[in-house]
Amino acid sequence: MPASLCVVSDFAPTAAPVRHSVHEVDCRVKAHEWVNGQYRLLTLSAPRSVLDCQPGQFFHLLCPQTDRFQPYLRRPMSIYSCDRENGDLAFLYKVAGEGTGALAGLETGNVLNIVGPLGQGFEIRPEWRRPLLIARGVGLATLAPLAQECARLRLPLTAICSARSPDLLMSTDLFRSFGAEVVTVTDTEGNSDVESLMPLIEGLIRSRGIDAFFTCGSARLMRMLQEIGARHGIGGQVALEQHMACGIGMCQACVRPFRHEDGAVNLRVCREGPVFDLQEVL
Amino acid sequence: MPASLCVVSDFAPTAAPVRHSVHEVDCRVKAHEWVNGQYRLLTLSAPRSVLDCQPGQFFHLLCPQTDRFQPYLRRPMSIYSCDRENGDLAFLYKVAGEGTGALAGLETGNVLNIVGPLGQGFEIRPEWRRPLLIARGVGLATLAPLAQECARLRLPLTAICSARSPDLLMSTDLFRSFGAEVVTVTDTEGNSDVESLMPLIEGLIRSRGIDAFFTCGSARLMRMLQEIGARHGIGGQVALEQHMACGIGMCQACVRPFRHEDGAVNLRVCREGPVFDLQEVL
Amino acid sequence: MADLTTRIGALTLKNPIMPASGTFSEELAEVFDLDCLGAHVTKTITRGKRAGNPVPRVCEANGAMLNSIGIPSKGADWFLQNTVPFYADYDAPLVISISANTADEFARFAEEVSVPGVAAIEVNISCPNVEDHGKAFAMRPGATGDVIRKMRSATGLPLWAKLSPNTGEVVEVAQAAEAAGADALVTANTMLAMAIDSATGRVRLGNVMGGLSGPALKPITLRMTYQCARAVSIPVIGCGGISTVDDVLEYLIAGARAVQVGTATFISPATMPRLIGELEQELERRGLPSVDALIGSVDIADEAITLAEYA
Amino acid sequence: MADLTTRIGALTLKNPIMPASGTFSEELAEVFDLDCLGAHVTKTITRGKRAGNPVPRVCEANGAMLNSIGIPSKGADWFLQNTVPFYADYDAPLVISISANTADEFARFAEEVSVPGVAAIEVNISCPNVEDHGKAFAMRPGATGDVIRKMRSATGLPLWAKLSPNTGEVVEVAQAAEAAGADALVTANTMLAMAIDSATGRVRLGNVMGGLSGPALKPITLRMTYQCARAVSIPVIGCGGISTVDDVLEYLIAGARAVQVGTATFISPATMPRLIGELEQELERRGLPSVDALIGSVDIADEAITLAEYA
Ligand SMILES: Cc1cc2nc3c(=O)[nH]c(=O)nc-3n(C[C@H](O)[C@H](O)[C@H](O)COP(=O)(O)OP(=O)(O)OC[C@H]3O[C@@H](n4cnc5c(N)ncnc54)[C@H](O)[C@@H]3O)c2cc1C
Ligand SMILES: Cc1cc2nc3c(=O)[nH]c(=O)nc-3n(C[C@H](O)[C@H](O)[C@H](O)COP(=O)(O)OP(=O)(O)OC[C@H]3O[C@@H](n4cnc5c(N)ncnc54)[C@H](O)[C@@H]3O)c2cc1C
Ligand SMILES: Cc1cc2nc3c(=O)[nH]c(=O)nc-3n(C[C@H](O)[C@H](O)[C@H](O)COP(=O)(O)O)c2cc1C
Ligand SMILES: Cc1cc2nc3c(=O)[nH]c(=O)nc-3n(C[C@H](O)[C@H](O)[C@H](O)COP(=O)(O)O)c2cc1C
Ligand code: FES
Ligand code: FES
Repeated sequence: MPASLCVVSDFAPTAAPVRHSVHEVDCRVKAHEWVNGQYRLLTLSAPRSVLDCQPGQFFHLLCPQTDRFQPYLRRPMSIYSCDRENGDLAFLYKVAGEGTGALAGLETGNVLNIVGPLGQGFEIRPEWRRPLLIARGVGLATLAPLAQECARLRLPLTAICSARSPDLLMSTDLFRSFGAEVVTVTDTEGNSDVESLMPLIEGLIRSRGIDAFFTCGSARLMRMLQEIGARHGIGGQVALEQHMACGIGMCQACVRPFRHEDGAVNLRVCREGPVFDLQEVL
Repeated sequence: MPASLCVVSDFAPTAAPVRHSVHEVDCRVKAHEWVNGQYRLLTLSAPRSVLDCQPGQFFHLLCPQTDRFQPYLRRPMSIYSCDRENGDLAFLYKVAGEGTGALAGLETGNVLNIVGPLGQGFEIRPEWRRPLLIARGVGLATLAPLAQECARLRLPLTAICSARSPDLLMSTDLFRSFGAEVVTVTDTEGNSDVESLMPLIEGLIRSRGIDAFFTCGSARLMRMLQEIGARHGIGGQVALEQHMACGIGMCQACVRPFRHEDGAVNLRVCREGPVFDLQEVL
Repeated sequence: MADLTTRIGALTLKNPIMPASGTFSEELAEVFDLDCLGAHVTKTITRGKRAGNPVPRVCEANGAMLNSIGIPSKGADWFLQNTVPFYADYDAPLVISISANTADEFARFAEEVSVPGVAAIEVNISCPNVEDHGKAFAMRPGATGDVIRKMRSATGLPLWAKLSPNTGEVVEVAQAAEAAGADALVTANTMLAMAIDSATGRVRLGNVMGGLSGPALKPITLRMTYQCARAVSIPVIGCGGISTVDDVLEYLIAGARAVQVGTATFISPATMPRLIGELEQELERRGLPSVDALIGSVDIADEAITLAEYA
Repeated sequence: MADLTTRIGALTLKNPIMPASGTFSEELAEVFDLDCLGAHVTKTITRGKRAGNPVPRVCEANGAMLNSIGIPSKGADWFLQNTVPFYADYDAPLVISISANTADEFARFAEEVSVPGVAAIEVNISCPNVEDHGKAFAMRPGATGDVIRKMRSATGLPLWAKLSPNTGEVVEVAQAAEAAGADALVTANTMLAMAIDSATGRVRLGNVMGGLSGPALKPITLRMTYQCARAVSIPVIGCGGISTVDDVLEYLIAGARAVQVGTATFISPATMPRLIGELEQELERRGLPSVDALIGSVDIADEAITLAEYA
């Protein structure tokens, strides 16, 4: 893991959106490096105006036009870390298609236009004293700042990091640096499936007294946690993804159905989310 | 004038198009410099296949996509010089809009895709022994290789170079290096209008025995030469421009009307031109 | 300082820049002061509640966006109790976009939303007419005239008919809307389009087909704006692919009295205030006293070079 | 090796890649061997000589091209004496595109060009019908059916009806062409569009309006191809904005039996041979035995996440 994955993070303590709280700003690329064969860490110098942000919130990135890639819509990316002191804002992303392909071409000193901070971040409820975080793939990026937040709140944290293979595990050192107990599971080792994780988590509930789940990056893991949570009466939150256009709440592109007092309701991932109550996701 | 404007030029002696004579090739940028505040000289390393070209022919350039400029169609550019020995192909162009704006961003080592050589170049008829060349603005780029051709054929050449102001005069040293007698006229000096040029040219006809005109870059100068030529029975050629799409002769975008035995006919600038008989232009 | 005001029938807008329906909502107030806009235009609402289309609802294709959002709607009551009061804090006139299944429903709904705080009604006739095999009203002059006529007798508010680029008879539709009493036209809505993921063979929109918007649409809707502005005498509001001040100028020059900005707000949320500033600068740079001086100034003078007929 | 052949009615093409009318001519033989193509399609010709439209005839707009070339034509005689013999040297079937002012003229002209060396006639019905106030034939099912029916009884050659995206009734037009005896459809021609130079206020095309082509058109013509392929049982040939092998795949998956490449040839003259090679590679990569295996394979399966109705 490159040293820069352990950047200092510094999140604002409140989450409520205020007037003119969303900004479109040009940021200079401070560093941009490969974390492994698929993921890149992009660190921007960002103005103070956008650094009042929360773990779980995201920015909407205007990926550049290149000779090879011409993305049109913005691309949503979770905050990987935010350092108000140094004016650093970082994203950890997987090079997937047109937009992230264009992003990957950015060099130190180039300019990237971003809009944010957007959406509702994680909320660690006062009654949650012993959180468990389970992240897979891209979800590791989204959950990383939560580890820091737990450290700030002096909450002991356990983090299960899942990936296809050991070389694709990321942020584990970062989690450890925030004092988290880290458990890694991978497909190649054969311990990342639901059957293996169930007893592991049940064990952690018993041994550590886990009372909250946070997850991101896998529908399968989310369903599993819903089930375990329901059985043990353990609450939690999940960060979701959906194709977006505006990112601000105007277009209704990004809806998903959620459990609601009288049936179901469509909520906007960009606005009411991306972080939702674990049990409300349908 | 930068030294590189005096590049060696080396044109093939025949002009007739043959099968598979047009190529689409990627070229590396060898040099790219400002000649003055408006014009840039772009030198490419080009493969042998496209270097069998004639003065007056042109290439169709696929200007790059950038964050600022997204040209779509290709842009036609006259050959400014062609050096088969070193594999150099150069264009002298004015930064005008979307396409040339994008072109101007190319750096040494970048790749540019070009199609060509295209169109019919200049033909110096055997009976023409004392040519006069009159170029203005961009026309200086198109006529430059003709000076070299005259040198190769050991024809004494007079070149009148016209521009808005003295700093925009280009290629005069190049013309001189090929042994041409150079006369410069500019708007700021007030000697570039038709009224001033008419007596100058009449004088050259008398003193030098001018028997052929070559021109490019100004409709006003072309009309003037048609008139003088008709009066003195002096023939000549003109290189014309027209908005193009295909550049190869397929789309009929680039037509202009020409005098024809029985009336008028539309000819394609990209195919029957860009060089036409001076007196046939309507 | 150049005069940016423009008149759309009885309404005077302080500038010709307003949002396009479905690309604007209260949330944009977090980005800039919404009162800088010429008008506020809401997402289309229906009388009853609707869920909208399946996801994915958006995708992109060659510098354009495709959407099949549909018309998710929380219904008229929610709208009147929440959205209309929100905009009451602003001076900019509120234009509400409505849709319905039949001409009579359109009329009843228009009456219902003719409440204080609403300055005009935009009639989204690109939705299926259940009385014409689901063909959109805006596809035919007859159906368009019918909707506008019935709405005209149901409300005193200005009616803006929003046309569709999918029709083959846009001029006839425009004239039918005018004849039936429309106060203005909006040209235009999105163009029906489709995209497939060639790697998986899957359609990219949950609803299979959806509307094309963004820069790729501009040459088509600009053409419609030009055609309609010449064919009617009510104001035409241009819409389609506007993201730069040059785009705004093109529409005004083509004959639009105002413009709507849609997808560009997704790409850059502060596009509209930027365009207002740039338009003012541009008028001053050109020494023009007002937006009016530009409107309809298109020059279609014959070219210097006329081509020869073949002999 | 994957089988690239495709059948368009009675004709078997060795691959599904051919040029679009007006974007191809003898001159392209200087770039590559034209015999690699599935077919040759000529620029539309008229019986008499025509000059075409005033210049400028082309401009560009946001990754698209606008053209108002018109149909300059050297007339039937010149064509039969020069163009048809040129293509006789090639094995690829020659498809000639024709246009006329009335259905009867179309029929007479079809008869005249039904000569040895011509494999099929593409009917460019996007031109104005002088008997219908200059409205293009392809705008209406009735006019389209009329043209095809009269041509059908005038020639034994396969007739390909080239549809227009400007109509609001493309499915009805497609069905009318099929019912009248068309052997195939081409979807589609260019979309009517316009561009203005905002700096000068001048229209960018000598003819004021012109046809939009290139990548920006693809989502629209792909949608038409999909709609038509489902609505008729004759082969549909996709056309509009194709420049990459992914574009070709999208059209085939949507239901096209072959595709035409237009503007892309202007951007890169060797586009068609490149696409043929890449298509073959792609079929092999996917382990597909033939082009047929792709055609119409679009997956419109419902999404995993179905949205909630508002309670
Ligand atoms: C709130 C949020 C936070 C995210 N945070 C991260 C992160 O920290 N790191 C990371 O690597 N990825 C993250 N993603 C996913 C990331 O947005 C997509 O991987 C990215 O948009 C893919 O773009 P592309 O052009 O490379 O891929 P393409 O497949 O070419 O994208 C095509 C279109 O689909 C959309 N799309 C594709 N995949 C997704 C997806 N998973 N979610 C939403 N839209 C998608 C794109 O935005 C684009 O509009 C996040 C997504 C959301 C919604
Ligand atoms: C045969 C030929 C040779 C040429 N040689 C040279 C040369 O050596 N040096 C040079 O500086 N210029 C030359 N030109 C002109 C050059 O092609 C244009 O200046 C250039 O295309 C402008 O592109 P742009 O995108 O920067 O300008 P824009 O104005 O943005 O161009 C818009 C469109 O108009 C077309 N266009 C604009 N001006 C012209 C023009 N004068 N002729 C043809 N099309 C035009 C462009 O190709 C483009 O499609 C030549 C033109 C032709 C036809
Ligand atoms: C996501 C989205 C939702 C839209 N919803 C509506 C709508 O509800 N009603 C309507 O009349 N037009 C709707 N439109 C069309 C826009 O108002 C506008 O006509 C179109 O997008 C063209 O403008 P643009 O290219 O600037 O986006 C919608 C467009 C988009 C992109
Ligand atoms: C310059 C030009 C000329 C064209 N001429 C004709 C024509 O004569 N007849 C015709 O049916 N279509 C003509 N077309 C339309 C094309 O055949 C094709 O339908 C359209 O360009 C869409 O395909 P593309 O996006 O691949 O270019 C022309 C298109 C262009 C760009
Ligand atoms: S992305 Fe537009 S509402 Fe969520
Ligand atoms: S540019 Fe196509 S024929 Fe000349």
